[in-house]
Amino acid sequence: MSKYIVKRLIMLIPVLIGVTFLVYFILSMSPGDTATMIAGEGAEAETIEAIRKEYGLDQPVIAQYGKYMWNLLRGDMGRSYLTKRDVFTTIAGAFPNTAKLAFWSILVAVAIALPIGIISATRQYSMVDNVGMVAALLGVATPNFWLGLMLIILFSLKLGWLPSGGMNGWQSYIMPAITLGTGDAALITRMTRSSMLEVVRQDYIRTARAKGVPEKAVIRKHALKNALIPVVTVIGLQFGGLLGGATLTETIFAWPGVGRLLVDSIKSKDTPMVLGGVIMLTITFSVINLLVDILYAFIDPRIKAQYR
Amino acid sequence: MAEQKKDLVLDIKDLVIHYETDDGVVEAVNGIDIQLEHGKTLGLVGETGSGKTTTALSILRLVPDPPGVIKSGSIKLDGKDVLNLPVAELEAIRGNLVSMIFQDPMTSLNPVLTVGEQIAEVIALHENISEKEAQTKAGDMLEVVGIPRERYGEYPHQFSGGMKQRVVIAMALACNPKLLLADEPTTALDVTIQAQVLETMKKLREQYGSAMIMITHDLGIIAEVCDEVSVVYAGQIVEHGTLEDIFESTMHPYTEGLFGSLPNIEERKARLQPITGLMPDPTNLPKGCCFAPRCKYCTENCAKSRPDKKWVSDTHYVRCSRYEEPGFQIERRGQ
Amino acid sequence: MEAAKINGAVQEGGAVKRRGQAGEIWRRLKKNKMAMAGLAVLVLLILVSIFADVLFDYNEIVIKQDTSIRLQGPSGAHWLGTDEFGRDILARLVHGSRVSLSVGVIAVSISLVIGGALGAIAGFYGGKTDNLIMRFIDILLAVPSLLLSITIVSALGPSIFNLMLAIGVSSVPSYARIVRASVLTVKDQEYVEAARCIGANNFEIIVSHIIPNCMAPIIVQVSLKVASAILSTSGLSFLGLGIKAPTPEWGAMLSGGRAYLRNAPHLTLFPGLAIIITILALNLLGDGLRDALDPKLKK
Amino acid sequence: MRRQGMKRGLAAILAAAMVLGGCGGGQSAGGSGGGQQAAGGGSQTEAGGTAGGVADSVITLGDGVDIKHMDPQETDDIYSMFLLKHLYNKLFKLGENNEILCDLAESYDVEDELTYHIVLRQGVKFHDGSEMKASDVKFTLERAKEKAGTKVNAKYIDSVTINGDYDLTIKTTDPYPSLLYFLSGESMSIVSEAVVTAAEANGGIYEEQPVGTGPFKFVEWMPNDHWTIERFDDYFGDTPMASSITCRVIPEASARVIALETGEIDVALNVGAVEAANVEANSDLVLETGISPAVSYLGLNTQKGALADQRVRQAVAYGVNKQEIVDTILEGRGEVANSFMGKTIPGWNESLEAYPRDVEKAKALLAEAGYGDGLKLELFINGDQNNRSAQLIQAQLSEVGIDVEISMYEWGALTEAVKAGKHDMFIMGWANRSGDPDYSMSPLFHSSSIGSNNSSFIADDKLDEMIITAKTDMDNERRMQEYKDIQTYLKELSPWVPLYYSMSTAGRRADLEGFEFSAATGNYAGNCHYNK
Repeated sequence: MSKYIVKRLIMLIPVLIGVTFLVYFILSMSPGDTATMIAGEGAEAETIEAIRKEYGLDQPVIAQYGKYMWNLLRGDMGRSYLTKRDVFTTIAGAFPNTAKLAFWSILVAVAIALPIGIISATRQYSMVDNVGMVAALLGVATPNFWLGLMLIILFSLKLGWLPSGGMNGWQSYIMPAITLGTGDAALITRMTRSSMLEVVRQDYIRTARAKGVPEKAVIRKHALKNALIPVVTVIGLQFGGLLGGATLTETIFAWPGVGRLLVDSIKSKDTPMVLGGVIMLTITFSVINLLVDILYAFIDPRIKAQYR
Repeated sequence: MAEQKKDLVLDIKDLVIHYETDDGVVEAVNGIDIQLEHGKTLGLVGETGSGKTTTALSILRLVPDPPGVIKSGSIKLDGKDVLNLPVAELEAIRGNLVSMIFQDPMTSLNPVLTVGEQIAEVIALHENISEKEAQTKAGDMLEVVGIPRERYGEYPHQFSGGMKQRVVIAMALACNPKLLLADEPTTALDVTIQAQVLETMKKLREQYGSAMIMITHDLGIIAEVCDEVSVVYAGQIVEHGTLEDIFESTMHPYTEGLFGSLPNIEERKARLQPITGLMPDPTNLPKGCCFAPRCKYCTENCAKSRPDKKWVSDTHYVRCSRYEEPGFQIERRGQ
Repeated sequence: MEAAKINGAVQEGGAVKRRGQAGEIWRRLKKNKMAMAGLAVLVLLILVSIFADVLFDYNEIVIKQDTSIRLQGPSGAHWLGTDEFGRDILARLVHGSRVSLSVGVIAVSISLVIGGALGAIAGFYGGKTDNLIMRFIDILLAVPSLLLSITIVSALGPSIFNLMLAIGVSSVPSYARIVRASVLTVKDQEYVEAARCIGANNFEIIVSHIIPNCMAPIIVQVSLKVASAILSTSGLSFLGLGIKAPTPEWGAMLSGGRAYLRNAPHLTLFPGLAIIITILALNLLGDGLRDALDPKLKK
Repeated sequence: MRRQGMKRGLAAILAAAMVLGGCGGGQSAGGSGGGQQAAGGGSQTEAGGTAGGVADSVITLGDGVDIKHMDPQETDDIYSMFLLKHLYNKLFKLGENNEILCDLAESYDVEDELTYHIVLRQGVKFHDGSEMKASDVKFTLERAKEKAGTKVNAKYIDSVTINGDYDLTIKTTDPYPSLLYFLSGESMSIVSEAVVTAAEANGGIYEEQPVGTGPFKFVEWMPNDHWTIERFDDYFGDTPMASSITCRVIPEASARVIALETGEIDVALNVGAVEAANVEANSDLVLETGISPAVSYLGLNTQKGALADQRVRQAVAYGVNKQEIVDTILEGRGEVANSFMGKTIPGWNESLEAYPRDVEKAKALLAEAGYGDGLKLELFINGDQNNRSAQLIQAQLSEVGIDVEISMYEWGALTEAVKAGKHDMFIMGWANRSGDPDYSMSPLFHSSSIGSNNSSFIADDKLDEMIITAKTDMDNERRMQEYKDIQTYLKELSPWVPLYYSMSTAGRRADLEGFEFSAATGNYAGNCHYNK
């Protein structure tokens, strides 16, 4: 198992090189002159040229990339072009905020999705099924900023129960987590439903029933665990997505997460910050994927056997 | 007569089961009667799709619903009216009073639970003992079916097909059921394993004194384990009798056909005589005798109405209109 | 000769079977009330978008500004109210359906074709090819979709098609993964072996055996992704990467109304509802199709 | 009301300043300390009885955009400047009417065209306890010559000579009338030589622990969330009323106003035109507004296609209905721009009149130029608000016979495209925060600025000459007239259609006192407090 994990982590290295390379070149090709962007609105030509020199932007892109990678190898992610702050510190400051929100959001999503998915599957084509699926879909179809602002208007402005934004105490997690969680619930619900439908048709479910296992225990003990594998994949993917930050929701709720950071950096062509963010995203995705795979092994002994 | 049998573990009367699907109504079981005494073994023989498995599932009330609907009939299991039992009591019976061995051991075990857990579960459910004791007993059961108890914590994918079926058997017998339903328990296994598994089942059944319904299309297995035999065709029992009745004094043309499709080792000259044609479409059964279209003895009369039971002895009946004609006999009898 | 004949026969048989299957699927679908409701809504939407010009004149109503009646709520004259320029929201929604539906469909088609092809190739050939493609997919997945969109739109210039391309490319990875996973489960099945035995080539196998078997997860994904495609136009138009004004488009209407959310909520409410209804209809139909396509699931 | 109070306060301070030797030069209004402390002083006497309660005012603000820098010489954005204003002092500062006031300078005199003699205030402490001396000023000015953002103006500083701890002389390379304005900018805040040198040793940066002389010292900055500062007890001026100020970043304007309404924040900065109505509608809140120093304009590419013809440019100017834009885009919260520079900037030509909307005249001009049967122009824009303006202009110009195609760009792409001259027209804004009129002219209209900010590509010899003359004219009165003349000439050339002057807005709790709102020179929150 540990060998397997090491192997997976080693596979991350070429991906990281590829990603940084690709992003570096995309950024250098994307419109907008980096020096101009750093200099800010209304800067004069002289200023821009000074900045170009200062940041080494007059060098060829490949040389810039080489220098970046050399520094990265020594553990230096560089400084933001825009704020001159250390990239690693900045990302390390924002990431926990995003991670905490992602955790509660996925929890909301799972808390909505699993029960609806299971009930829908056990009562396929019933009223409960239809209503449940429509409800789950509403979550994904509702634009996040709209839901977010509506929640703020209702719970902060009208009722005064919750703070309108910021990251301050557990109350401030509620609305953003609901906004994000309802969006992710739909896919998890559908995956749970279809996976459950697949599993309850299996022979071993019939065996369990023939053994006299009560229906609830059949679902909980025999069906759910088997049905969870594709569901866990989806949850993992969505959690990974959430860890990449949710710009709109973060904007609405004034949440200091990586989504805003990354979008601001992209918009201002803050190459070191974008690269830092992308490296963080890549590592996050890979680790989440790995965790999901490890989780499989816990759920399904057959898979565990393959990880030798 | 059969109706007067005493001390029945299972009494099915006029069972009718339909599958009502979008594509039409599948008449899976059309008036089956089964009476089985304690400790006895009944063989249900017939082709795939003849309604054997549905009948067995109905005894556990596990016919998938929807689409399966039990239209009429009654099932009394050790005196209990299965079809009208509350769900909780039904669950108390399953795996306890009656248990079932399914056809494919590859898929009938839960892949994410250890075999031990799966056996212990049924014990814990039905016997008022602690978790620990249930585990111990599950280990005992494994040994009973010839699997070392050390393998308690292993998962189904670590077992071979025959071993899995042994686990299934251990699970089925764990609570000492009065009736064991075996649905083609050896079909999915290769021949040498088949014999071993069959041997185990036979031995254990005798040891536990359970009655058994053995569902199979293999007359050899019937000959080996059964006391009585019911031949099923298109959801009806076309011939029923003791093992001797069926083997020695075969009455129904379909039964004859079944024997005809067996290779005869003693008489290698004799060619196999397969039954021609296919089972009728279960959504559209013929009005008369269902076997008529494939029957070489068929007359115009046969297609008119469904034949009734004709008792030829205390233990033996047949559904064939031709026996209304005096002197009719099938070729096999003539040999 | 002989092989070709058999092959031909098989293909013929396949075609017949497929036609039969389509009828069968339709028959099953018809039984699903929710799916039929979804289909009805979609057909209605498509009709509305086709006859948009008959319903509302583009120059005289859709882009006609009248700032004296701006930000008015629903009324007899303007059923869904007016926007910040005094334009009729209903008319803009009706005309906007054209752009939005085609953005959704085309963007998803782009990602489905590219992602599906990559995934099928990766899964089918395995080994080095698989590794190469999937690492590329990993890389693509890590590049923020916004960055991709900005680059594509800016590099190729702002146009509707480039917008669709930008949205499409960013969801290539998810299709590649789904298709690859399905291919992996299907490719060693006996019927694929059988097809190979009678001389079907790889392409035929992919088209006639593997793709149909990936349909269920793909349909689920497609019906959800059309939704996010329409929604992402709103995000992109907020960044200045959207449809050129004054062409109406749901996403742009939604993001344009954001500033007025508190004071004139109808600016976002109605485009939001239009999107929600479309997405619901699409997903209900998608669910129904998935069930209808899966013979094991039939009642 | 508030202004009157301030003036009364000013008079008092002015008297004191005179005794100290005055903040000399021609600027008679240059009382040291300026308006803010005066206003604060007034409130403080009132609050004297309940000093304990007032002294502990913890104030929370909300703004839409985070700061970027805390190093003054790196700073170019208004959000960072707002923070800097509380942390630092400059040699000079601007009064409400853009007059030069002394800040860290106690007095100054212009010895000749190139020489400025400055006497510093004594006893000014940095936040680390050390005293601010002439060496720190020299260090700051020389640092400014190195830094990319300040270099452009600081290059005119030839030398800085220290005559004593509190006495220095600045020599400029050329006659440079903008110098005092430049030295009043937040980016010329005086930093501590010792602190900066220590921080920048070994390739480090001076950003994270800013040390100034201002009324507040830095506590923390959580990017994209908030920054916090607390009262500096050794501040040389009057003690600020607020003991601690936190500014939260709340990007969404409506969420910011809601936070103000629920009382989560005391002041919402930059609430914007649409949300301003919600502030006004709430009796617990007060809306502060003032015309901002920025001008929004429709830029015309004077070197491309039809727009190279001055008549076509004028036709566009006649075709655009600026009032409709003000009413729609700004919800009426703003004014039609009559000229090419902000109306708060000295030298603004108040008598200039914008081209009136005149469809017939526009059509006639187009016909005269040979575009009677229509003209197609591309309009490059960025952002939500300019997209709206563009749609209005599109509809308005279509009545004139000009078919406008709107191309929306992401900001980086827009600046690049516009610099390259790919556009026919574009919409942008120009905010002159220096207070010196040259910053509204040279970068935008001098031919040497083509390729950077002269995106109308106007290259007119007469104009160039006028701009250079005004830029170097040391006679203030004559200089202002020269700028007015430039604006009149610009109207004729029409490289732009000036669109509007928007309102700066801020909402505050109605019972919050001491918030000093200034659209022209930036807000000051140091004296915010509640009475009980």
